[in-house]
Amino acid sequence: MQTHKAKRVEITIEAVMEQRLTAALERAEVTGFTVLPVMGGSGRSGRWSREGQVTRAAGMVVVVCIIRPERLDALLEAAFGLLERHIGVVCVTDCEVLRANRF
Amino acid sequence: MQTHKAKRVEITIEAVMEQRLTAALERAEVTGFTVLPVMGGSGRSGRWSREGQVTRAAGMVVVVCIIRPERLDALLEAAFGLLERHIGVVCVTDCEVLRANRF
Amino acid sequence: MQTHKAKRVEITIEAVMEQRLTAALERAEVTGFTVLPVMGGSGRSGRWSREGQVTRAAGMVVVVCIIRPERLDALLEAAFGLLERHIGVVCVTDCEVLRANRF
Amino acid sequence: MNILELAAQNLISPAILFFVLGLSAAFARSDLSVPEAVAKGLSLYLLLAIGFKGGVSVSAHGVDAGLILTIIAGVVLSFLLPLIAFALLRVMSTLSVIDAAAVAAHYGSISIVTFVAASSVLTTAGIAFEGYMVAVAAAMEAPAILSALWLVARAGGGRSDEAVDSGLMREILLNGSIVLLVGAFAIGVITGEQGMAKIEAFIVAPFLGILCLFLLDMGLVAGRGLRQTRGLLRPGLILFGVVMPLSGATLGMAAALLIGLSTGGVMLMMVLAASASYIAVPAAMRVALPEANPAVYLTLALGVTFPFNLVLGIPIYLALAQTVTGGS
Amino acid sequence: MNILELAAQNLISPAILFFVLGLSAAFARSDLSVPEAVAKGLSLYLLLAIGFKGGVSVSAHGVDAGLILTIIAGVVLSFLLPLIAFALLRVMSTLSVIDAAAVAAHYGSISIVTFVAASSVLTTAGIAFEGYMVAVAAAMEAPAILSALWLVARAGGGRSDEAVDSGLMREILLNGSIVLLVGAFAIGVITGEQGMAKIEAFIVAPFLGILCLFLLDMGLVAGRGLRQTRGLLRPGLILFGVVMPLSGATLGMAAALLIGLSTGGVMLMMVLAASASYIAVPAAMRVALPEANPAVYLTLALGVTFPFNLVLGIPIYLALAQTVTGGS
Amino acid sequence: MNILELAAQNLISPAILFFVLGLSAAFARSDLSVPEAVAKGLSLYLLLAIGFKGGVSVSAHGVDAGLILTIIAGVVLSFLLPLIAFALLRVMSTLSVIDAAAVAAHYGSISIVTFVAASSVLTTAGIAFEGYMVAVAAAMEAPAILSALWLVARAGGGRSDEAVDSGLMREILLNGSIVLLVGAFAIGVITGEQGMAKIEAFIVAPFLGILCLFLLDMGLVAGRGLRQTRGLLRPGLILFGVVMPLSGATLGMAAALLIGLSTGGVMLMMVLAASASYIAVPAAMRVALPEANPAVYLTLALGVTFPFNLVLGIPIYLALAQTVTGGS
Ligand SMILES: Nc1ncnc2c1ncn2[C@@H]1O[C@H](COP(=O)(O)O)[C@@H](O)[C@H]1O
Ligand SMILES: Nc1ncnc2c1ncn2[C@@H]1O[C@H](COP(=O)(O)O)[C@@H](O)[C@H]1O
Ligand SMILES: Nc1ncnc2c1ncn2[C@@H]1O[C@H](COP(=O)(O)O)[C@@H](O)[C@H]1O
Ligand code: NA
Ligand code: NA
Ligand code: NA
Repeated sequence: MQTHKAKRVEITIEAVMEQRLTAALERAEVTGFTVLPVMGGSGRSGRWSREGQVTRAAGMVVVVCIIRPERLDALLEAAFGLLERHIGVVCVTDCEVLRANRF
Repeated sequence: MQTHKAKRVEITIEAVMEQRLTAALERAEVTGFTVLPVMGGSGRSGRWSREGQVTRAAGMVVVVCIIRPERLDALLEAAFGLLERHIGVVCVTDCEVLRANRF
Repeated sequence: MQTHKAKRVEITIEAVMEQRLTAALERAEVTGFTVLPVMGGSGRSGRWSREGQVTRAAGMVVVVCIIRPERLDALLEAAFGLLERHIGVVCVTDCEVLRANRF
Repeated sequence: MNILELAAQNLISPAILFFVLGLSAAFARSDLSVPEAVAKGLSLYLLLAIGFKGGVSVSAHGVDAGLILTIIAGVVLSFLLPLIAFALLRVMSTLSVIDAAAVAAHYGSISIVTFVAASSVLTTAGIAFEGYMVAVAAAMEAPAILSALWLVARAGGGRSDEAVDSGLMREILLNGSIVLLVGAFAIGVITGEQGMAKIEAFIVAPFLGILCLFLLDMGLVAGRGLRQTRGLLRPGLILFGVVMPLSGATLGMAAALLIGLSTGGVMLMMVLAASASYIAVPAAMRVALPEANPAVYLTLALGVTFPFNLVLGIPIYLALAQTVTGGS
Repeated sequence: MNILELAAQNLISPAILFFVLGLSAAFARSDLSVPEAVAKGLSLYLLLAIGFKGGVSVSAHGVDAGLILTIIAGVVLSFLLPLIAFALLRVMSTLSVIDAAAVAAHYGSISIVTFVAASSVLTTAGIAFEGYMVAVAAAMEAPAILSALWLVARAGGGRSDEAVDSGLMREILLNGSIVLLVGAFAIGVITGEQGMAKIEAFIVAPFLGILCLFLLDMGLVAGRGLRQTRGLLRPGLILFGVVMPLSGATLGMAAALLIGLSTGGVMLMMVLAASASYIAVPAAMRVALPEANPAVYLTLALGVTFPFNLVLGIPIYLALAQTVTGGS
Repeated sequence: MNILELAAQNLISPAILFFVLGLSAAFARSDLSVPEAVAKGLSLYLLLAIGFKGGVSVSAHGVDAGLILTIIAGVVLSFLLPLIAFALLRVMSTLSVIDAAAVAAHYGSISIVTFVAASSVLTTAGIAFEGYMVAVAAAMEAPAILSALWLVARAGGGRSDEAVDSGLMREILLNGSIVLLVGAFAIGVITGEQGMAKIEAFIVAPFLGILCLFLLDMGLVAGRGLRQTRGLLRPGLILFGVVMPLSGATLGMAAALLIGLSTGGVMLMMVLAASASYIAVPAAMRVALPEANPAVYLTLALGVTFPFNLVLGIPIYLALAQTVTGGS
C-alpha cells in the first residue's frame, strides 16, 4: 500500500509535566499525540516503579507524536524548552504512515 | 549478535475496535501482536483521557505487530479495511529482530 | 536541533522475568530503561489478556532501552542469555536522541 | 410533600452534592480524578447490588402479571423513543442525519446510574416499587440501537447495511452491564431473602456511600466533557437535552399507568424513558456509526441530560407519579 | 443434613451462583470483566481478612499442641502430593515429564480462595475450626514446588539444576499472598479481640459479599481460560482434575484425623490438600520450568479443579468430615 | 493513662501493625504490592470520609470563633515552618540550598494520612476535637511551597523567578486532595446529621479497616523508598527527620493554646505542624524545583518522619496535649 515518510517522536517525561508538554506541543501546532502509561524505569536518578505509588510526583509517561519530517524541528524545540531542566528522554525514529493527510 | 530485518507496525485504534482488528490480523495470518494500553491523546477529534472514563467507547489501544518485511502489505491491507471508516493511526518502522524463525 | 544516533531496543517479556532482565541489563551496564505495561497479546503460546487476570504468571511487560550503537551487542547478549528459554520478543530500531551524553 | 420541597431535599442529599463537587472540580480544572479501574469497580458494585436487590424483591413478592407487560412496554418505548428524538433533533438542531440518529439511540436506551439514583430516592422516601424494574431496565438497553440504525439506513447514509454484523449484535446484547444486571437479578430471585441475609452488609449498608463516590466521578467526567466541548453545544441542542427526557418521561408515565404499576414503578418507568445511555450505546455507535461525532452524543447524554435528570428530573417524576397514582 | 442437601444448599448460595455467572458470561463471550487492579484489591482484602480472623481466633482460644503438628502434616502433604499427582498423570495423560511435573506442583500447593470459600461455608453452618489453619495454608504453598523440580531433575529434564536460583526461593517464600496472609494472622494474634472490635465492620460484615464479587471474576477468568484452550484438555486430563482433589482430600482427612483436629479443621485440611494453586505456583513455574505449557496447568487448576472443589468438593468434604469425626 | 502506656497501646493497634507489616515486607523484598489504582481509591475514600465527618461535626456544634483564628494560625505556621526547617537543615546536613528548600517545603505542609491516623486515635479514645480541623489541614497544604520558593529565590538559585507560573499556583491550590477534602467538608456542613445517617455505614463503620489496608501500602512504599536510597540518608538528615516534627509540634501546640482549642484540637494542630507532605508538595517541587533530588525529600518525609509520627509522635503529642490542656 501507499505509505508516506514521517517521524515518530517518543518523549519520556515526568507525569507532572505532561500537561505542560502537551500544551507546548499544541502551541507548536503538533496535530496529534498519544500518551502511554509507564510502569517503572531506571536512569541517572535511580530506579522507580508505579506499584503502590502514593504520590503523583514520581510517575512518568510516554508521549508519542507522529509528524511530517519537516515539522520535526519545531516539535523538538518546543519539547526541549521544557525538558532542559527536567529528567526525560527524547527519541526520534523514521517511519512510514498511511493516510498522510492526517499529519 | 545475529539479527534479521523486520517491520514494526504500530496501530493506534479505538478500544471498541480491538477485537475486530486482532481478528482481521489473525485472518491475515499475522502470527503475533502485543496490545498496549493508552492513557490519553489528541487528534482531529480532540483531546481525551482515560482517567475517570465511565464508558468503554472513548478509550484507545496500541497494537504492535512485528513481522517479516514480505508480509507487510498483507497486514496493511487487513488493517486498512477496518480503519478506513474509523479514527486511528498506522505507523511502520524498520527494525531488526533476534530469533527470526518466530515471525 | 542537534541529534545523535542511537539504538532503541524493545524487549517484550513475561512479567515474572522483569526483575531478572533489568538486573541483567544493569550488570551489562545499561544506564537506563523504561518499563511499559502490556494489556494482552498473541503469539505461538496463544492469546492472553490482562483483564481479570488473577495470577502474576500470565502477564507481560515491554522494556525499552535507548543506548549508544556501540553498546548494542553487550545488551543483546545480556538479554539473550535470559530470553533463550523464555517466550518474548526483541526488536531493535535505529533512532536519534537529544542530549547524547545521557546514554 | 410538594414538588418544590422534594426538589430542595433532593438537592441537598449527599449524592447530588458529590456530583456537583465533581462538576465544579472539573470546571475549575482541578486534577481530582478517580482511577479508571476504581470507577469500573464501583459501577460493577452498583450493578451487582441493584440487580440482586431487585431479584430478592421479586422472590419475596412473587412475579405479578405486570412483569411481562412491563418488559414489553419497555422494549416498545426503547424502539419508539429514538424516532421521537430524531424528529425533535431535525427540528431543534442542525445535526446531520447520522449525528441525529446516533444521539437518538442514546435517548431510547437507558442510564442505569440514573435508575440507581432514582431507586435510592424511593428507598429513602419509603416508597415501594416493583423489583422487576431492573429487568425492564436491562431490556430497554438495546432496542434503541436498532431503531437508530434503521433511521440511518432509511436516509441512505452510513453504510449501515453492513454495520450490524453479528458480532455487534452479540456485543450489544451481552455487554457487561446487561449481563451483570440480569445475572445478579437472577441470583437474587434464586437465593431470595436467605441469600440477602448473607450479603446484606455488602449490598445494602454501604450502597448510598458508594453511590456518592461514583457520582463524584460522574461529575468529574461530565464536567471535563462539557469543558472540552464548549461551543459544540448550541442552545437548540441543550434545549433538546431537557425537552427529550421530559417527553420520554411523559410517554413512560402513560405506559406505566396503562399497565397499572405502583407509584414507585411509575416513577422508575418515567426515569428509564427519560434517561440517556452513556455506556452501551456510545460503544455500539463507535462500531456501527463511526462517522457520528462522539463529542455530541456523549456531552449531551452525560453533560446535559444526566445532570438534569439527577437534580431536577427525579423529584419532578416522583411528584408526577405520586399525583397520577394518588400515591403518598 | 445429608450430603445431597448440603450440595444443593451450597449450589444455591450467592457465592457459587456468582461464580457460575462469571463462567457463563465468559462462555457467552460477554465483555463483562473486572479490572485487574480491582481483582487484585479484592484478593488483598480476602487474604487480609482471613488471616486476621484466623489470628484473632488463635489469640482467643490459645494455641493447642495441634498447631505445630498440623503445620508439619501440611508441609509433608505438600511435598508428597506432587509425587502422587505425577504418578497419576503419567498413567492418565500423555503429558511430557516437564508438563506433568509442573501440573503436579500445583496440586501439592493450595488455593487460598477455595480455603476462603470453605471457611465461609463453615462459618455460615456454625461449625468451628482451628484458627491456625490459615497458617497451615501458608505453609503448604511452597514445598510442592521443590518436589516438582526434583521430579524434573530426576528425569534429567529442564535444566532444573540451575532453575532454583536463590532469587526464586526468596520469591516463592516471600510471595505477596503468603506475606499478607501470615502477617495479617500475626497481627490478629497480637491485637486479639480488641483489634477485631476496631476493624470488624471492615473485616467481617462485608466479607461474603466481597467473596461473591471475587468469585464472579474467578468465573470469568476460568471461563475465558477454558474457552481459549478447548481441545487442549483431553478426557484423561479432565478426569485427573477431579480424581486428584479427591485423592488429596482423602490423604488430608487421614492426616487431620491422626492429629485429632475438630470437624471444621478436618474439613479445611481436606480442602487444602484437594485444592490446586493458581497464583504462587504458576509464577514459579514460568521462572523455573519455562518449557512447561502454562495453558495446561492453569486451565486444569483454575478451569477444572477449582470449580469442582467450589461446587461439589466443599459439600462432599464437609459431609465426610462430619461423618468421620461424628461432628454435627 | 501515661505516655508509655499510650505509646504501647498505639503500637499494638492494627493500623500501626499493618504499616509495620508493609515496611517489613518491603525490606524483605517481598513482591507484595497494592495496585496504584487501589491505593488511589483508598486515599479518595479516606479524604472523603474525614472531610465529611469534619463537616457534619461542624454542622452539629456550630462554628465557634476559633475557626477563622485557627485557619490563620495554620497558614502562618505553614509559611513559618519551612524557614525553621531550612535553618536546621543548613546546620544539620550538607544539602544544597535547593535540596534544603525543597525538604523544608514538605515540613511546612501537612500529611493528611498522619492527620487521619491521629483523629482515629482520638475517636477510639473518646476524645472530642473541633470538626473544622480538616479545613485547617487543607489550608496548611500550600503556603509552605511559597516559602520554600522564596528561600531559593533569595539565594539566587533555581530560576525560581519563572518557577511559579500561574499554572503551578492553580495546580497547588486545586490539587485533588485539597478539593476533595474541602468539598466533602462543605457537603458535611450542608447535609449535617441527616446526610450522615444516609452514608454512615460507608463513611464510619469500615473506616479503620480501610485505614489499615492503606497503611499497609504506605509501609510498602516507605520501605521500598528506604531500601532503594540507603546510603543517601546521612545521620544528620535522619536526625532532622525526628527533630523537625518535634519542633513543629511544639510550635503547633503553642499556637493551639493561644487560640484555646480543646485537647483534641491541640493534639491535631501539633500533628499538622509535625507532619510532612508527601503528595502535594513533591509534585509541586518536581515542577518548580526540578533540580532538587526527589529521593531526598520523599525518603525523609515518607521513610523517616511519617513512621516516626505514626508510631511515636502521635502518642507523645496526645500525652502533651492532655497535660497542657488538663484534658483527661
Ligand atoms: N536510556 C534510556 N532508555 C530508556 N528509558 C530511559 C533511559 N534513560 C532514562 N530513561 C527513562 O527516563 C527516566 C528518567 O531518567 P533519568 O533522568 O536518567 O533518571 C527513567 O526512569 C526511565 O524511565
Ligand atoms: N500524529 C499523531 N501522533 C500520535 N498519535 C496520534 C496522532 N494523531 C492521532 N493520534 C492518536 O489517535 C487518536 C485519534 O486521532 P484522530 O482520529 O485524529 O482524533 C488520538 O486521540 C491520538 O491518541
Ligand atoms: N510478532 C510479534 N509482534 C509483536 N508482539 C509479539 C509477536 N510475537 C509475540 N509477541 C508478544 O510476545 C508474547 C509471547 O509470544 P509467544 O512466545 O510467541 O507466545 C505474545 O503474547 C505477544 O505479546
Ligand atoms: Na431513555
Ligand atoms: Na493441594
Ligand atoms: Na507540617
